Amino acid sequence: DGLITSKPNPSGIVYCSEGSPTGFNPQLDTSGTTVDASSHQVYDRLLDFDPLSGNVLLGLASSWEISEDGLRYTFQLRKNVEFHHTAYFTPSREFNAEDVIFSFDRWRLLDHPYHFVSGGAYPYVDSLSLDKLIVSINRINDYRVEFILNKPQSSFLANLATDFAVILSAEYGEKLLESHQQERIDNFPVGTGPYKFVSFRQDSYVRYVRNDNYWQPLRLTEKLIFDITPSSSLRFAKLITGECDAIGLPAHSELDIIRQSKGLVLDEKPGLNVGFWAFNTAKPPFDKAEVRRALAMAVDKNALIEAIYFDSAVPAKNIVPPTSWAFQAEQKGISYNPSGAKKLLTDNGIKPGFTMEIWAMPVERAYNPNAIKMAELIQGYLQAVGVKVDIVSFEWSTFRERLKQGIHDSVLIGWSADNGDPDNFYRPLLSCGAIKSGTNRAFWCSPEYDVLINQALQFTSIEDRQYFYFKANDLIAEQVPLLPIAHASKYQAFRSELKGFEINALGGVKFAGVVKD
Amino acid sequence: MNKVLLRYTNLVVLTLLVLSFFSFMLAYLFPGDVLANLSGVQQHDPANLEQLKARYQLDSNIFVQYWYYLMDLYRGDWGQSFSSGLPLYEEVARTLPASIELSTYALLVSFAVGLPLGFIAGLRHHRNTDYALLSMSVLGYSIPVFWLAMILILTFALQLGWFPLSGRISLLYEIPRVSGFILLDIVWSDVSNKSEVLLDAFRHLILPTLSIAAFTTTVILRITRRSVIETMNSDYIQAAYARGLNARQVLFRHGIRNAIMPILPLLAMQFTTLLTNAMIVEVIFSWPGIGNWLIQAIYQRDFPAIRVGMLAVSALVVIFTMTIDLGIRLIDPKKSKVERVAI
Amino acid sequence: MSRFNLYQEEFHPSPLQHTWLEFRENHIAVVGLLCFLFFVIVIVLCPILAPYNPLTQNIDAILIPPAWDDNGGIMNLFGTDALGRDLLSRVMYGCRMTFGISILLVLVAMIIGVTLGAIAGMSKGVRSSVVNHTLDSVMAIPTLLIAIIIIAIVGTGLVNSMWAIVLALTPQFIHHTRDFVKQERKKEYVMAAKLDGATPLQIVTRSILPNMGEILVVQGTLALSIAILDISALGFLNLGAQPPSPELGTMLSEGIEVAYIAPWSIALPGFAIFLMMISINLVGDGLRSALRNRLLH
Amino acid sequence: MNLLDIKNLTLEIDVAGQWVKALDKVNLVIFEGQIHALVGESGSGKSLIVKAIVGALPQRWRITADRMTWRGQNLLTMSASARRDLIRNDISVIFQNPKGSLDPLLTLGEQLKEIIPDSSCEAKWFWPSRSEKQRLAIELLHRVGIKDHDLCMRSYPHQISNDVCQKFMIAMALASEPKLIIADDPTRGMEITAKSQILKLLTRVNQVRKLSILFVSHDLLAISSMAHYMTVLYCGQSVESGNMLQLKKRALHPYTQALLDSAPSFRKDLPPKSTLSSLDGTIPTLQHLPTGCRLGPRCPRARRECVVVPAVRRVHEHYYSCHFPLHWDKI
Amino acid sequence: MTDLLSVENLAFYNRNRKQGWFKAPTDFELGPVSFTLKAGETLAIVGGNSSGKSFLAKLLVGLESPQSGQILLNGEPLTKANQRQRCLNVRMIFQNSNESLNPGITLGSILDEPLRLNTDLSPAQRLVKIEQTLVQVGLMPEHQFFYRHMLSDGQRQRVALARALILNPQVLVADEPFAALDPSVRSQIVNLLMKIQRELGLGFIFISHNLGIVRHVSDKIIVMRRGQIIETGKTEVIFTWPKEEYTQKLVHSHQALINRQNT
Ligand SMILES: Nc1ncnc2c1ncn2[C@@H]1O[C@H](COP(=O)(O)OP(=O)(O)OP(=O)(O)O)[C@@H](O)[C@H]1O
Ligand SMILES: Nc1ncnc2c1ncn2[C@@H]1O[C@H](COP(=O)(O)OP(=O)(O)OP(=O)(O)O)[C@@H](O)[C@H]1O
Ligand SMILES: [Mg+2]
Ligand SMILES: [Mg+2]
Repeated sequence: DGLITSKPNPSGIVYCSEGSPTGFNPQLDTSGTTVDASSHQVYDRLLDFDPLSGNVLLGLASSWEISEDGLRYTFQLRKNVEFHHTAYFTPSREFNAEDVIFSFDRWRLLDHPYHFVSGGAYPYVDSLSLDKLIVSINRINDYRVEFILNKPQSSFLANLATDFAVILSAEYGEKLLESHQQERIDNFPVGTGPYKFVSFRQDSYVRYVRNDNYWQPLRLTEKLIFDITPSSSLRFAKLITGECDAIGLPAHSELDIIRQSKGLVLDEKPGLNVGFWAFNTAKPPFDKAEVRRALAMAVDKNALIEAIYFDSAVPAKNIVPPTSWAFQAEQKGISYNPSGAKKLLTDNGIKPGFTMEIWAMPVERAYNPNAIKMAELIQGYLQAVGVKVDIVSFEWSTFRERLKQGIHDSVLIGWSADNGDPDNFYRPLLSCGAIKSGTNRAFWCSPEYDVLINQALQFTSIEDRQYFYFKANDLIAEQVPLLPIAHASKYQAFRSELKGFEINALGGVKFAGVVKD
Repeated sequence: MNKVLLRYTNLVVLTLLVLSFFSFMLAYLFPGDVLANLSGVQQHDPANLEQLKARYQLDSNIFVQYWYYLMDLYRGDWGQSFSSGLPLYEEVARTLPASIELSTYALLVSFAVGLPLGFIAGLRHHRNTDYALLSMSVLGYSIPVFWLAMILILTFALQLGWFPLSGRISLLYEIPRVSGFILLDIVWSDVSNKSEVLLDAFRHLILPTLSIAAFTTTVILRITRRSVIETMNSDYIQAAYARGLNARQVLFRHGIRNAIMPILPLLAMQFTTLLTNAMIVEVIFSWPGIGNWLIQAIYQRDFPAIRVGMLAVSALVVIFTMTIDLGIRLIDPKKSKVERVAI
Repeated sequence: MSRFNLYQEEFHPSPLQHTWLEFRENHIAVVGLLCFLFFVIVIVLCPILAPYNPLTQNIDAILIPPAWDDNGGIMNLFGTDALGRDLLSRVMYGCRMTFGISILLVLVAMIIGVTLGAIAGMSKGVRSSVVNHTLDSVMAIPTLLIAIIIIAIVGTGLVNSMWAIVLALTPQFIHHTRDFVKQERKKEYVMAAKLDGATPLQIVTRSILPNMGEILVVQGTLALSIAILDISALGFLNLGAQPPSPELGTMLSEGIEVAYIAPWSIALPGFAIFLMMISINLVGDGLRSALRNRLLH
Repeated sequence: MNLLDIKNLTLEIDVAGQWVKALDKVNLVIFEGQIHALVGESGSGKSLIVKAIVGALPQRWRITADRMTWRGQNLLTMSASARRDLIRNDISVIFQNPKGSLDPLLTLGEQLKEIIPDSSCEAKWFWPSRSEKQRLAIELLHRVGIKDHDLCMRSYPHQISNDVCQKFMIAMALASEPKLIIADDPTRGMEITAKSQILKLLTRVNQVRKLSILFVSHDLLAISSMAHYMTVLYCGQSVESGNMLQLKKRALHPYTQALLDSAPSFRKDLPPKSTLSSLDGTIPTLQHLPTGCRLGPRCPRARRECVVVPAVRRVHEHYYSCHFPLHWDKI
Repeated sequence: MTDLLSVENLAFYNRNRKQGWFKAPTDFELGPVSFTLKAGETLAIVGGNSSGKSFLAKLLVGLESPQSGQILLNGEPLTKANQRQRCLNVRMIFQNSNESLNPGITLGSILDEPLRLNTDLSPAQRLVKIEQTLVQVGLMPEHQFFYRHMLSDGQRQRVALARALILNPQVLVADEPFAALDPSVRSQIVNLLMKIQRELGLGFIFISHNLGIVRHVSDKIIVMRRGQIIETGKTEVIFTWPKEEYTQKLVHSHQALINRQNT
């Protein structure tokens, strides 16, 4: 009996995450797993989002001021904030303006000693062109910094609160520079966050311990473990057996069971994401809008949602979800019409027997819990209109690598927003600039569209901005560079022993303030 | 005696050479760049590339390359993994003991269960006990190991919640790695609540061990049963009875030794199957062993890892089987090689 | 002399017939054989027997439980999977893939193995030593590992995994043929054939091979069970047949995704493999003991 | 006094699923101090009789007998352990397949010493008893004509040649100083000099120690040179038994006669290369035994009555079972 | 009459030559051996265990090749070049007829093999020949459809004999052909052999431990010991006046057995 009932009960939380982080610096990688593993655990930002309302809160900044013209942002920094004391680094000073400047200059300035470290690509800021926006960052005193922008931008504060605007330790950077181990800054992170990094094993686990000097008066557990469990069914099973206290991305098929299970809690929030089927518009015959439209018409979105998302998602009309103010309720999506699709295809010279590839991402994401299965379904639909489909899938990092090369015909993938601003959808997904940063999977570059989304940022009132975004919506609907499929709700499942665990609609999980009874 | 030793050392060394050459050739056979497959460094920087090329002697003929490869292997410089960038030697040193540990326990369980049952079945030949054991063994022998593992998980982990279903130990415990064998490491470590940790590790072991052991146990049972039947029917056992020894004396003086001797090599060979099954089961139970690691390596096209993993596993198997073979050869006066069939 | 025949039985079974007579006595083995034949019928006739196309998805009928469940329907006897495909049809086609391909593979491996094994068995001295030791080291590598390596070289996929398994199975046949030929070569009937002026090739084909039939059958059943396990294991590990092809191992691994809400999606394909293995092992066991009995009597 | 008395021993064995009487009402009586020969063609069940006596038959075979006694004690109703004790003390067996009846994992020395009873060593303590046993063992080996005793004691069964092994088995049989030695074909395949040496040895122990011997063989020449009494077996039936000299002079059963005739050495007058007399046909297999007298189909004197099993008849100490015996008129 | 078979200084030695890689070296020496055999004559080889009798037989039929010396058949040396000659004319009956028949094929095929390989007969002719030979050795034509396991020991020995005779050889080498046989069946075979020898004029080399039979059937005797011929001579001579000590021992042992029973 003793063998069976005694569950291991050391103090700590095990979170089963869906994949390995690629590193511990969210500046370098937009993938959810990297963000989850670093942004809110190891680091803090100047500002934060309120997980419930989505409003901007104070973080390491204790106050901020915006100049009249909207070009100068001044932040007062918190005092007595300590960086982590870890086995590999012991800070000699507290957090100050140097660290803020170091963290932002790293991606902003090409001549910064850390700019090209770890690949030197900063997809998030690239896709938002933040580096162009900021003219300079000035240290006013140890605890005061100002940001000068070249044009006013309504989403700037929100951007500073995103998962990517983390504050690194400048002192740590200097120390590594001396010992020529720059890359360690991204793999052995030092931040001010609630948990200190201990160790990481690829595809296996990340270990953290409590930061006893954390500046916020939050309850922390002694140990935090990310148990990397790529298979959703296994995550679910581990949640049941109690091996995980919380899991990321519960499989949609299992949501009902979790809801019904005693001892398990399912949290749900409408997600700020979109799953889509992007066509490689740089590759004939997908360069023809008509062909893309025809293919889009051949697929029954609702059926996909039922089979893949188990009805826990809303069909997407456009790339922004209904919760966003840029959502255009009256817009007409592309409806399921196989015969029309067939006709359109023949009209555009696509003969029956035409073979195309669908690349299906091998991992589960909130916006698409099972891309391969979805690809199989689409395969079935396209077969009905005489198009043969080869499903292609590689291991995730290879997949993304090859995707960047633009050799695919079409791909099933998606996007999760990091802040509530609609620009966070429009720009990274379809702007010309995003082709380079690798988030524009359709390789679609329309000057007309770029003008629209740039203009939208010049204004601060929602009505003004809506005007441009609606026009952009129309353009997307007409050109069909991608077929938006669904906006999935965001779910988080955990055991009821876990207290204070809240779902974060914007970005990654957060374990500060979470404890286990 | 010395001659046998020498011969076996020769054999092992030769076999290992063949295996290492094979693993070296894999670098050429795998898709992609030979240099990258050898070193694990996916470099595009020409300067580094030249340096690497010189290090692996890629410009010389293949035997020189192989020689350098051998030297590297010997030094423990096995290249690095594509996916994690860690030195492969370390990865293997981490994962291999986990697999060995799991397989060893499974093997021990199989022996502890299979041998006695085999003896019972063999001695009760043509009786109901024998038939019952035999039909049970057909079931155990036919059940695909991955399915069995899944059934065990569904019942014992998910329905009953008795055992955890993944890993070697709860991640909340941090056991420093000394030997790589978790139970030993726990004993050696200075964690405060040792018994609790040991219990946890033990609970993690049960399901994977059982899944692997099921097959091997039945095989051992069958082999033993066969051998016992044959031994007990042999003339010298009959002769021993005729000389007036009683059943116990016959069994213990002549029966057991003679029944076990010919099957020892067969039993040793079970290690190979066991390892195969362990590789599959590791994936299911997320056991951080070499099988799991190798299969992940395939998913990730981590060719250096596959190359080294294959070498490590086969070298392990070769050394293990050869050592057992040698041991048997040394204690078996007949010194005859036993057929590899018979179940 | 003529009286002698009076006391002989009329029917003189050949060695093979004799084995069959012995086999027939073993009822469990006969049940196994019937089961085996059932599978053979299924794999041959599955285009006729299967109620649906195994690849046709039906979005309206996702994860329907099997007929014996309260929520099940008669339309899908074994229920459906996560894409609404009929599981009965999929299992039938799965047997065809797993079992049918295994049989094919074993035959190919057998032909290659017996040829090479006979050559190895007839050669002497250093050459045979070399073959011997190489084989020993190859046999030391688990078949699955060999298959994995080959798949790593040529890539995943059913055809590749088939090659891999053939290559992995062949050494067993080489080994056994070699041992058998070696062992028979010492026997006097081979010497007698030599004295008749037979060449080594003639000795192998005319004298030794006729005696190998049963060994091959027994080895074949062993290899068959290994092949089935390997194919399904590779499918299960996503290294062999790729979805959506209805291969039992692949189906199992697909089923894991919904194992908790649709346990039948792993239970049924797994059970099919299990049954297949049992039937093969029963037949193999039966054959082995029939052989043993034949030699005794 | 008769040591061993077997009457109507029947053994049914299971051949390919059918029960066959491998031994059919066999009678055998061995007197003290007698050399009793058991002759019969290959497969006639000689070894089965030997095994039945020492109880080394598979348990599922059915064995029945009207009488099977050892010095008046009933062997069949005796408890297994009592029977084993008896056999250990009083009977030694030399099995037909000498190599097979030695444990392959023990050296010959160990096995020989295991057999030598403690009672035959004088010393009481362990060590002296050991060296004593060693001495006894060596002595035994010399007696059976094994000269290199050290090598032999150190060897494992598979390392020695067949004839040495046969001699060794005889040494083992002598070791326990039994009342009866059962020797199942001890000289098969031996060269003639070694054979005569063994025969001499056996005759000597018979004479010196009054040891009884059941000598099983096909070799009529060897048998007739030493045996006092002979039982002839054909296909599991004892066809004739009687005093050696008498049998040779006047065999009653046609099969015995045929056996005797077939050996050229018995017939001084036989011109070289002349035709030897022989019976037609061959021995039936166990599955196809003829009913009645099993020699029937081959017997030159067979008639219709032979399909009934002939009863055992007795003329003085001479038993035979034949409907139409030879020399009938003379009796 | 010329010698049918003459053996000149045939020798084989195997001294410390390693066999394979790891096998222990063996030390064995045979010969030099010389003797002759005339048509219709029977030559018996006797000797102790492991004296090399079987080995000599193997040398004669070509299963082993000698280091030196030669074998002449009708005055012509038998070499590798005229292997077929040897197959046709020098045939062997093995010690163990059970082992020397292939269990997997019918007797017909066993008998067919030498014909197919060494003659140019058509299948029909071969069939006729097989049936003839079967009858000749006292079996029935139907036996060609039998398998080995259906026959009794005596019948198997007959098949082995048929196999040896089917090519009408000139020399027949028999290695203990009767060891496994029952006395009553043994005389049948001995009679058969002698009959065939009379009819066909075969040269017959006969190896046995059974001096009784040796004395009965042979014309000449070779006594072997440790690989050497120590004495040869006419059967009666050897049995009456054995010269060498070993031969004397053999003959005396035999004689003693015979004498003992007469006392
Ligand atoms: N274990 C067994 N199983 C089945 N049949 C057996 C077994 N042992 C003996 N027999 C059969 O019993 C019969 C008598 O055999 P046994 O060994 O007594 O013959 P034998 O007279 O000793 O012959 P040999 O002179 O060749 O030793 C034979 O036909 C044999 O086939
Ligand atoms: N190729 C070989 N090389 C070396 N030694 C051999 C070879 N073949 C046989 N011998 C040895 O030759 C010896 C004679 O064996 P052989 O079988 O000829 O004796 P035998 O006279 O027939 O004895 P038996 O009467 O017991 O049949 C044996 O000791 C055997 O080990
Ligand atoms: Mg016998
Ligand atoms: Mg011989």
